[in-house]
Amino acid sequence: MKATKRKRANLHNKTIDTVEFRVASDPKLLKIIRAGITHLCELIGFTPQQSQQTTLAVDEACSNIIKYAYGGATDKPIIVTARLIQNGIEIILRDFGKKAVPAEIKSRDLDDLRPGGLGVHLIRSTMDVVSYDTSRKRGNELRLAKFSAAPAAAANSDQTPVVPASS
Amino acid sequence: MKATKRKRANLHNKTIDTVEFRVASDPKLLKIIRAGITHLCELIGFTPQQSQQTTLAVDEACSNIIKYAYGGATDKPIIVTARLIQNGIEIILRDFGKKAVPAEIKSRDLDDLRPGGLGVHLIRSTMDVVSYDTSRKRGNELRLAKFSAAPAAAANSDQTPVVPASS
Amino acid sequence: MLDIVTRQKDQAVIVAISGDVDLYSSPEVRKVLIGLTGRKAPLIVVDLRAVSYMDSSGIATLVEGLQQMSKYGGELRLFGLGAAVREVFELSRLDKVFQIYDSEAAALPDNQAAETP
Amino acid sequence: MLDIVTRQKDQAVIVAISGDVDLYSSPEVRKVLIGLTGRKAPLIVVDLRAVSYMDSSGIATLVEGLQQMSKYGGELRLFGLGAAVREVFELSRLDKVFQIYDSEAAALPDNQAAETP
Ligand SMILES: Nc1ncnc2c1ncn2[C@@H]1O[C@H](COP(=O)(O)OP(=O)(O)O)[C@@H](O)[C@H]1O
Ligand SMILES: Nc1ncnc2c1ncn2[C@@H]1O[C@H](COP(=O)(O)OP(=O)(O)O)[C@@H](O)[C@H]1O
Repeated sequence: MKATKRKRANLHNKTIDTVEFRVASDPKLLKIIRAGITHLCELIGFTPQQSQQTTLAVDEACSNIIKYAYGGATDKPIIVTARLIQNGIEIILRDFGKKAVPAEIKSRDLDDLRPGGLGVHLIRSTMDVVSYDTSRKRGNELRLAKFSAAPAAAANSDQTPVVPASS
Repeated sequence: MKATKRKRANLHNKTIDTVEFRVASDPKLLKIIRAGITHLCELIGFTPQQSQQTTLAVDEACSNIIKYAYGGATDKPIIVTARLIQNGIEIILRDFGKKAVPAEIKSRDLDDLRPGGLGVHLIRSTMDVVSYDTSRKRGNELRLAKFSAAPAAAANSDQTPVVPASS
Repeated sequence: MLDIVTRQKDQAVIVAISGDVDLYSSPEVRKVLIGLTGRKAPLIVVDLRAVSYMDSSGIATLVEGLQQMSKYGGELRLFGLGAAVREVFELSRLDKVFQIYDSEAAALPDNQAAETP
Repeated sequence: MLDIVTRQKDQAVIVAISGDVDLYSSPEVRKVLIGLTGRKAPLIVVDLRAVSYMDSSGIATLVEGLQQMSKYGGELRLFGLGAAVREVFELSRLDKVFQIYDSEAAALPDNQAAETP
């Protein structure tokens, strides 16, 4: 409760350092989240592979919220908050649906070939931090983070345009 | 105050029908908003031109918030809320910065050629509704809307894949 | 958003997909594959050149197609995987389970025969 | 994000821009144009083929370049405007103020001479 209050005051009065997407739990909106996450990853200098992996993990996590927390309902809130951290990106996914049973959050054995059962595996194999929190009063919170090997490049454009000496 | 409360309750408990972007007033984040708005316009069946015009207007409006409401500060909140309406899209832009002087919100005379002074003109010439509200307790709210000529196509995919009769 | 074009080419049915294959669009891919496996198409070649994004729901759809086809001895082949799509297959350890080719020519049986006369 | 390549071609300097030109990136375009007009480049040809988005800040930057050049009798030409970029010029009623060409060849003076010998 206190955390929520502090956050709102922060939002209206002071500075913000996050990008937040609040969307309905509708599969057709996943592309919006993906586009935003990909752009943020590019801004911090992630390689294309790092960007793709991060985007994949967030998309899989949102898909699972839609499928499991909301049982396929398309009009429930999903809040995706991304923060550019020291050498990477942190992404919090918040839902207000059915609580996950932590022990059940796991993909199938990869050798047991069948459709499905890969999302959690993809999230865990692409992100450096994957932390499910079902202790909130309502719903679930998933924290993901990915770090670049080297500290991420500063988010400023310092491309030096090539200007030849001209007559 | 009441409106805010109602909105929050709505968000956590019930259904949502909007897509909300909460970003810092940093020009490098404009691309995220553009990508999201473009995708929403495509979802409701806007033509490429209608999508581009809507995206342009939202980008110009955000740029003006950064420049005028926040005087160039890059860490202040901008909230862009898009709602898919009956036959188009409605977009609310909210800032918590310096209040605009309504009489001053206008572009230069188009014949008076000089750099700048075109953003408001582009917003007004591309959108069907442009409504600045500076009466909020803090900051400004800009409401934009654009309608498709015909009622927008349902946001469902009903492309019929072409499957030939096969042997 | 997603565009699927299916055409017959000799013994093969080529399914060309354009766009992102995700939780929203993979049911459309599934419909097409189910239609084809339902009438026991002997060879389905999926053209993924224009797919810039695929998630686990797309993979699941292809795994389902593969399993349906193996029941009647049909073959599912893929080609044109971009880096992002290929990686999802690799992360899922399915890059060795699917028959993945570099080009349509390589994926079609006629050309294979031509290459090894 | 934004990529700018500037090269000399006979009398012209060709500035090829790739990416979105908006409030974030237009200062980079401005730097290049200011550099060129500062040393009175007689002909600047801006290649916009790879610009998929331009807003009023990009337009403002080009208007500034145009005005700088007119002071010393230089010429600014544009080519390769996509539909979205062209529309921003039209909405701003600048499509008649700028010299806009369809291709690099058409924008370069040599070829113009060749076309009207
Ligand atoms: N957000 C979530 N909430 C509740 N359960 C989840 C969530 N994400 C994953 N799970 C559980 O983990 C299992 C594996 O998920 P996943 O690997 O994504 O494959 P699939 O969704 O195809 O089953 C799911 O079947 C589900 O039981
Ligand atoms: N969000 C805003 N808040 C306050 N003033 C604004 C806002 N948007 C526009 N204006 C005013 O309208 C004028 C015209 O804006 P615009 O057409 O975008 O061109 P420019 O920003 O280049 O001056 C600005 O100079 C400013 O005075």
